[in-house]
Amino acid sequence: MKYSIAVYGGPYSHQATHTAFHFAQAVLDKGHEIQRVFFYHDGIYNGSALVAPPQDEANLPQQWQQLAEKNGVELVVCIAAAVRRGLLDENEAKRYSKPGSNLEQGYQLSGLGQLVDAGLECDRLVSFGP
Amino acid sequence: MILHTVNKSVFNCNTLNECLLTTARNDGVLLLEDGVYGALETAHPTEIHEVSWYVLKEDLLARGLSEGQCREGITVVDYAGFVELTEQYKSVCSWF
Amino acid sequence: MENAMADHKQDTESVTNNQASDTALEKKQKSQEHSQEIPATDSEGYLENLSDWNENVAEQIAQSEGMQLTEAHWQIIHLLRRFYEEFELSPAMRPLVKYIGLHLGKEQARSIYLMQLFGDSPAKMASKIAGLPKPTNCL
Amino acid sequence: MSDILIIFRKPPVGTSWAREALDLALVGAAFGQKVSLLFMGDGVFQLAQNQQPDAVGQKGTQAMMQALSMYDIDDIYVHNDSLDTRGMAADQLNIDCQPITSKALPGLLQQHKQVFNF
Repeated sequence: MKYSIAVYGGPYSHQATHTAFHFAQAVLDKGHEIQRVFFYHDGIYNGSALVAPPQDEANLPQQWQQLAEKNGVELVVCIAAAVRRGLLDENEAKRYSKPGSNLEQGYQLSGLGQLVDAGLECDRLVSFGP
Repeated sequence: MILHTVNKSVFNCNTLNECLLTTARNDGVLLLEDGVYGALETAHPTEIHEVSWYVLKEDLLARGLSEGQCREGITVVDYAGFVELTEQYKSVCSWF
Repeated sequence: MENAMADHKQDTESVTNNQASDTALEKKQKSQEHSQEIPATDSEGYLENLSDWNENVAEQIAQSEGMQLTEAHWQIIHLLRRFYEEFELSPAMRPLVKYIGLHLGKEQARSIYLMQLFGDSPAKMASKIAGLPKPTNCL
Repeated sequence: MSDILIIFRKPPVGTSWAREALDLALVGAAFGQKVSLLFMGDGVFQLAQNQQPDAVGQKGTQAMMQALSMYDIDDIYVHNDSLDTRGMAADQLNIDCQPITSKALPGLLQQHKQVFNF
């Protein structure tokens, strides 16, 4: 089956991201496909390249990145939710004349339509909220 | 045939009860994260419709709870079981 | 990375300084001359301060997009501003068309008509010229 | 069977949920999907009249909600028990809604392919 996952909780403030990640791994272990992980609300902080957790804690942005790379999963961050909260790719940083961009590699900013699309195109869309 | 997930403690929050307002007879309710406290014997969610109950094992363990403390009739599932539930039910609705 | 950020910071600082010196006196001169300069926009041409908008500014934005505004354009532009006043959002194509149908008429309430006036993405382009925020919930 | 049901369960001002759920509704509709809305729990407070979010420096969603019909979002339900317990009347809301009973809620969810719940 084809899955997509939506993450609305911020990493390091809520378990939602951990739960979503473990669920994603279990989905892949079962031989299913994950088309897209969509980050919305505070979930967008998963896409920050500037996340720097202590060495003995999980680095969630990196874990998503590795999972995505290995399994061909799209990591899509809602552009409106992200820009508001200070998560920018190079284009948006330029557009708003900001001093730097901070979107982690492997993630892309895109519209909320990608969440709607995931709900329609996939057999299952599973959301994890804070 | 909807699988509802609930991640809030029933002792603190009305989320589980709101969820149960919307469940149909053949729906399932999976308690996860802080929602697992709703599986305790002393938890009394207002059960309007009969549903199948599940609780996520990893979240029980993380909170120092055991299967033995759970109400009768609740099925304990691990993450692989969670995925199987999402296969069986037609869609998933998350309550948080 | 640090250096790049520091450089960039200087750039933005100097931009801010320019803007600061742009104020008061110059603004006065500009309004007297009906200046041809567009007020500050982002890199896509949307106004940074929505209150900078007036019909002159609209003409200028349109010109910089290679467009000459006609009465037909103005009808849509004014209606868009009314939409924004009413709903506090920049519309997508379908709601814009519906709104036009309600307030202007069936002839204008067609996406083809809007594309003839404003090009391939009429809702976006017309919003830009009408001085509305960039639609955040774009597809 | 409609495509998308969005459930609004959070109050209007304290968090960004009301705004972000509404954004999803508008985008879904702009995408050509048939979108229905359900207000229940504290979400019914989003329907209160005379909200003045600018008093706390926020933009609010009242004006945007008036645009729902422009986006062809016409199936808007409000859970009547949630209104009752919060002392609100169905005929004094900021948009037109169809009251729905607790008994009818399960059927409403089953009628939609995808339920988003905020």
